[in-house]
Amino acid sequence: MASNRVDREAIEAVVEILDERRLTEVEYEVEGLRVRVARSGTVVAADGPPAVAPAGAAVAEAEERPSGAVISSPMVGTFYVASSPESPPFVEVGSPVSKGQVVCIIEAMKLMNEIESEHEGVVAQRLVENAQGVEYGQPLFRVEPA
Amino acid sequence: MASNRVDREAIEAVVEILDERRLTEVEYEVEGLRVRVARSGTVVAADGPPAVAPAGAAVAEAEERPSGAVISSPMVGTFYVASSPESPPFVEVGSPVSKGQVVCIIEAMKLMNEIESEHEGVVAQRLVENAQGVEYGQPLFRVEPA
Amino acid sequence: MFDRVLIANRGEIALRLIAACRDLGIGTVAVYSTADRDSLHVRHADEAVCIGGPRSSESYLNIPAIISAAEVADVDAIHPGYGFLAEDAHFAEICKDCGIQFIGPSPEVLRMMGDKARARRAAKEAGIPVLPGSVGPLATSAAVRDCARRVGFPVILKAVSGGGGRGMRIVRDPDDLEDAFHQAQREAGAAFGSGDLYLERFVENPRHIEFQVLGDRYGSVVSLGERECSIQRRHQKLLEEAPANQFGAERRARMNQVLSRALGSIGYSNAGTVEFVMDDSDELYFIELNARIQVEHPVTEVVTGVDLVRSQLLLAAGEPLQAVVPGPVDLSGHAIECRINAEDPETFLPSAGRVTQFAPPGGCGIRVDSAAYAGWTVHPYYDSLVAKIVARGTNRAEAIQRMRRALGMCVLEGIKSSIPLQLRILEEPAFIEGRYDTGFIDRMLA
Amino acid sequence: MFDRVLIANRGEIALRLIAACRDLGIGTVAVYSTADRDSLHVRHADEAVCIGGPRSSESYLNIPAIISAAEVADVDAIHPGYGFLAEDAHFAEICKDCGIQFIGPSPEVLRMMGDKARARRAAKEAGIPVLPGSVGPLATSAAVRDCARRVGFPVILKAVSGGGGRGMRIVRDPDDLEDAFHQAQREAGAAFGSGDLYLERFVENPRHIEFQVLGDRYGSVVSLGERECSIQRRHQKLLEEAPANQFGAERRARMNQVLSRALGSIGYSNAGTVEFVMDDSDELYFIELNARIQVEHPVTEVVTGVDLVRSQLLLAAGEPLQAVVPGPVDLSGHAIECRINAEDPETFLPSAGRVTQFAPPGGCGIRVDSAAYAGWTVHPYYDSLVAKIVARGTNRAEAIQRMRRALGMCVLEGIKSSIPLQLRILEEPAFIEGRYDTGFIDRMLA
Repeated sequence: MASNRVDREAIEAVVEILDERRLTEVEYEVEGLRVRVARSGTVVAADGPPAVAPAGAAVAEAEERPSGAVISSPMVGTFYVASSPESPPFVEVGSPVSKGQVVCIIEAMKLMNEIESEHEGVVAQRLVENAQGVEYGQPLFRVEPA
Repeated sequence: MASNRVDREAIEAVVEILDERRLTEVEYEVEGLRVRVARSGTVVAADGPPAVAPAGAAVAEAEERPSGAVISSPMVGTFYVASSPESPPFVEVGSPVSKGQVVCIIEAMKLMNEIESEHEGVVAQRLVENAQGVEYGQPLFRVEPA
Repeated sequence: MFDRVLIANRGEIALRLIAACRDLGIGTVAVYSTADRDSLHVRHADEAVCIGGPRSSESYLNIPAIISAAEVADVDAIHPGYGFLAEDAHFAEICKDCGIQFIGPSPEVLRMMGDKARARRAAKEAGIPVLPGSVGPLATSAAVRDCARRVGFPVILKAVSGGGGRGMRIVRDPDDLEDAFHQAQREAGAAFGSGDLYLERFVENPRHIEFQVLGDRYGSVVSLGERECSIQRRHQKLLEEAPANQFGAERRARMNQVLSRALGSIGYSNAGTVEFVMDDSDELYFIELNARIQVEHPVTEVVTGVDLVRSQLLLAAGEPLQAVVPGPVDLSGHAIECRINAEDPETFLPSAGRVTQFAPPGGCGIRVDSAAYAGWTVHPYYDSLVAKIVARGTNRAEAIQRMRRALGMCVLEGIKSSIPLQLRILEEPAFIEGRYDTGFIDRMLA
Repeated sequence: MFDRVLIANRGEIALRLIAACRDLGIGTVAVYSTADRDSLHVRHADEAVCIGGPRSSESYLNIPAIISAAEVADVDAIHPGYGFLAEDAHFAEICKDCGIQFIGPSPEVLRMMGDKARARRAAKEAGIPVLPGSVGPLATSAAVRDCARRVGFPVILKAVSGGGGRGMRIVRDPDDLEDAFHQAQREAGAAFGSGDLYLERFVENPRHIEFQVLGDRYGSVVSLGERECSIQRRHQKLLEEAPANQFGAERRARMNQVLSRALGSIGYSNAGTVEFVMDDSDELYFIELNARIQVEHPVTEVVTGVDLVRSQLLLAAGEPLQAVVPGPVDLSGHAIECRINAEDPETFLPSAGRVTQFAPPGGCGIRVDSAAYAGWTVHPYYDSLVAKIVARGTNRAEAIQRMRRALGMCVLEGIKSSIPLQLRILEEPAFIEGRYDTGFIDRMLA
C-alpha cells in the first residue's frame, strides 16, 4: 500500500534512529515536514530484543499484524479452509461470519479441530494458505464489521 | 533507509548530547529546523554504560561533580597545597584567585608542576587532601564569583 | 543422520542442543512460549514455532502442541533436553508412534526408571550396590515394620513415582514409623496419583556422587567416570566438580566397569546419569538413574573431552558406541561448574526480572553456557538458571582459583544472583580441602 | 611475588591481564583514557586511574602519566600487554629507574629486537636460520647493489627501525633498485627518524609461522611450539591456528630445541614470539622477534595447557622457568582463533560506534576473550578488536566445525564486524585442506 502523499522514507529514517538509539520519542521538523515517532512500553523491547529478535514467524507477525478484528489460531497445526478437499470452504472473503461460526479446521496430531470465529462481521482477508502450518496465536482471518 | 528530507546528522548530534549527559529529553530549534529526542529514565539505566559504571574514581566524580567553576587536574600525580612543607599554601578557602594564579602543585615523576587557576573568583572549596594522589581531570578546587 | 531436529526445551540447554546440531550439520526447529519470543534459542534455530502461552503446561509440557510443531516442521527427531518432557515415557511413546525419533532411552527404560522401586530392583539385579531396603512397594504397615526392622533405623520412606521430596519421610524412632507411613502415603497419592512407597536405610548427610553413561542401541554402554555433586541446598545442586575428591583412578575404573556391564544388561541406550549416595565409610549405594542429559554435564565434557550432546545425537541416529566414543576415555585436569541462578543470595527466593546488563567472564580455562543477554527477562514460569560457568584447571586448586576469578569478573545486573553464595563456598576451608558432604551448605550457613 | 600490578593497556588484553593477576592473588590498578571510563577493565581492576584524553598519545602512550599513576597507586610492576608501550625500550628503562618491574624482556633485549638489522644478526649468530641478505644496515646504493646481486632477486628493502610496511620496498628488477633504495630511505627517515635500511631475499606469498617462547632471568628458555598465522589481510592477522598444518612433531621438537638454545644465549627473558616465513620448499627463515605477549597467544594456551600471562607474571617476579613450566610440554588437540574486528566486511574499513547488543557464543570447546558488552562503544582512537573467539577440537576438523558454529551463534549488533569474512574463510576448500599461505585472502577475494 504505497502512498504518494506519505513520505514513508522520511518516517522510516526517524524510526530507524529511534530504534538504533533506543529512544522513546523523536520529533523532527523542517520546512513543510514534521515527523514525530514514539514508542512507550516497547522501548524495553527495543532494548536488545529487536536486536535479539525471533526467527521468521514471530517477526512477520510483528510487522504484518493486520488491522481490524482478527481470528487467530488457538493451537499449532495445519490450516484447512474446508472439512475435506471435496467440500466447499467454510468461509471466503466477503462472507458474513457470526460469533461461534466454524471458519476453518486446524489439524493437530491427526485430530481435525473446528475453529470458531470470536467475532461478528464480514471476512475481509484470509491470512493463511490452505494446508499451511500455523503456530500458536498466528492470525488466520481479518474480520470487519458488516 | 535514506531520506533526502531528513537530516540524520542533525538528529544524531542531538542524541549524542542526550547520551553523553544521560538526559531524558532534548529539544532543539533553529531557523527552519526543529529536533526533539527523548528517552525515558529506565531505558538509560538499562542501557549498559551506567550499569557497567567505572570503579571508584569515575563514579565518585560523576556523583560528586561540584557546582560552580572548578579547577581540575591536568595530569596524574600527587597534589600539594604548597611548594614545600614549610611554606604557606598557595590558596586557602576564602582567598581570592585570578586567572593564571598558581593554586597548587602536582608532582609527577619527581617534577613539581605549578597548577594555575583557569577561573577568576574566590576559593569556595578544596576537594583534595594535601599529598593525595589525583587522576587526570579530577576536580581540585571549586571557585565562586567574588 | 537426522536432517532436522526439534529442540523441545528453552534457555541454555536449548542453545547447547542447537550448537551440537550445528556441529553435525543438522537443521534445528525451536519451539517457544509467548514469553520466550525474544530468546536466543528462537534466534539461533533455523526455524521457530510458537507453541503456546507462558505457563509450561501450555507450551513446553504441551505434548500435542510439540508433536504438531514437529509434524508441521517435518523433523525426524526431538531432543527434550532436561526437565520438561525429558523423562516422560508417554511422550517418548507418542514420538515413536508418530515416527519421530525421541533422543533418549526407550519408553520401556524410561518407564522402568520412572518407577523408583523398579529401578532399584533392576539395579540390584544388575549388580549395582543398593541401600538395604524393601524389594518392591510396601502395601501394609506390617510389611513396613518388618522391612524397617531388617534394615535398621534410621530409615527413609519414598514415593515409588516420587521426586522433589514429596511423599518422603525420614524415620529415626520405630514408634513414629506407623504415622509416617500413612502421611507419606497420602502425600504421595495426592502428588503423584500413586500412594505406593518403598523403604531404604537412611544415610545421614551422605556425599552425592553420580556417574555419566552413554549407551548405543545394540547393548554396549560406556561409563565416563563420576561427578561430585554434594554442594546442594534443599536438593538443589549449586556447584559440581569432576573428578570427585579422594576417589582414585582404580576405584573409578572398577565402577565404570560395573556400570557398563549392568546398564548393558538392562538395555540402556543414549545418555544417562547413575546417582549414588556415599556414606562415611565411603561405600556407594545406587539411588536412581536420571535418563536424560544433566544440567552439570559440561564438567564431564571438560575432563574427558567427550561431547555428550553430540554423542546423544549420534547414538539416537543408530551409530554404534565404538564409532561415537572410540578407545578408552581418561580424565585429564579438573573441572568445576557453578550454576548461576537468579535468586536472592540471602533468602534464596527466585529473583525474576529483567537482566539490565550481562557480560559473562571469559579467558583462560573458562567455559560459559548461557542464554542470557542485556535486556533478557528471567520469567517466573521457568527455572531460574541464568548461566553455567565452568572452570578448568590442570589440578583442582587451579580450577578453584579460576572459578573465583570468573565469578568475580561476571557482570550480571538487574536481578539478584547466587554468585555471592558461590564465592563464599569457594572460600570455605572444608571446600578447599575437598572434604564435604550434602550437609556442607547448612553447616556453612548455620 | 608482586602485591600490585599496573595494567598499562585497555580492551580484552587488559581483562586477560587482570584475570591472570587475580588467579595469582595480585592486586590490579587499571589506567584509562576519558573515552574508556565505562569499560570493563576499569570495572574489574581493584583500582582505576584516569590518565588522560582519548588519543593514545594523551593516555596509553603517555609515559609520564602512566609512571605517575604507578607511583600514586604504589605498584611494584607494570604489564604493558601488546601494542602501545609493550616493546618500548625507553619505557622499560624508565620503569627500571623508578624501581618498577617492567613485565617483559630487559631494555637491552627490547632495544636489540627493535632494531631489525641487529635482531637479524643476533638470530643468525645464535644459529636461527635467516633469509640471505645484508648483515648490517646498508649505507650506500653501491652496497645495496652488491648485496642484492649476492642474494638474488626479488629482494625486499626494510627499515631498520621499521614496522607496518613503511620504508619497505619489494624490488624484482635490478634497474629499479636505485630508486627504490632512495624512496625507502626517505620514507623510513620520515616515519622512524632513521633512514637505515637492510635487505633480504623476498619470498613470494610465504607462510607465516611463529613460535611461542618463555624465558626466565637465569638464561633458560623454553619454546612451546608454533602457530600458523598465514591468514592475513594487509599484514593484519584474521585467524590463527595451532599446531601449523603439515608441520609434524619431529620438526617441532627440532625447532623448539634450536630456539631454546638460541634465545638462551641472547639472554631473552619473559614471553616472546619468533616470527618466520616459510617458503614453498618448507624452509623456515627468521623475520623478527616480537618481545611481548601476542594477540593470538590463546591458541597456544589451549593446545599446551600453559597459561602464558600467568607465566609472564611469575617469570618477571624472578621464578625459575623450571617452576613455571615444569616438565615437557606436548600439544593436544587443535585450536583456531578468530579476531572479531569492528569493520565493514566488504570495504574492510573500521566500523566504530555503539554496540547495541552482544551475546558471545559459548558451550563445548569455545573460549571467548572480550571487553565488549551491550552499550559499549568501539572508539575510533584504538584498534577495532571486539572479541577473540577460540575453538578447540580433538582434531582440526572438529575445531573448524565448532568455530563455524560459534561465529554463527555470535550476536553482535550496532556495528559491522569481520564475522562474515571469517565464516567465508572457514568454507574455503584451501583452508579446509589446510593448504594456504599469506596470499590466501587476496586469492579468495579476487
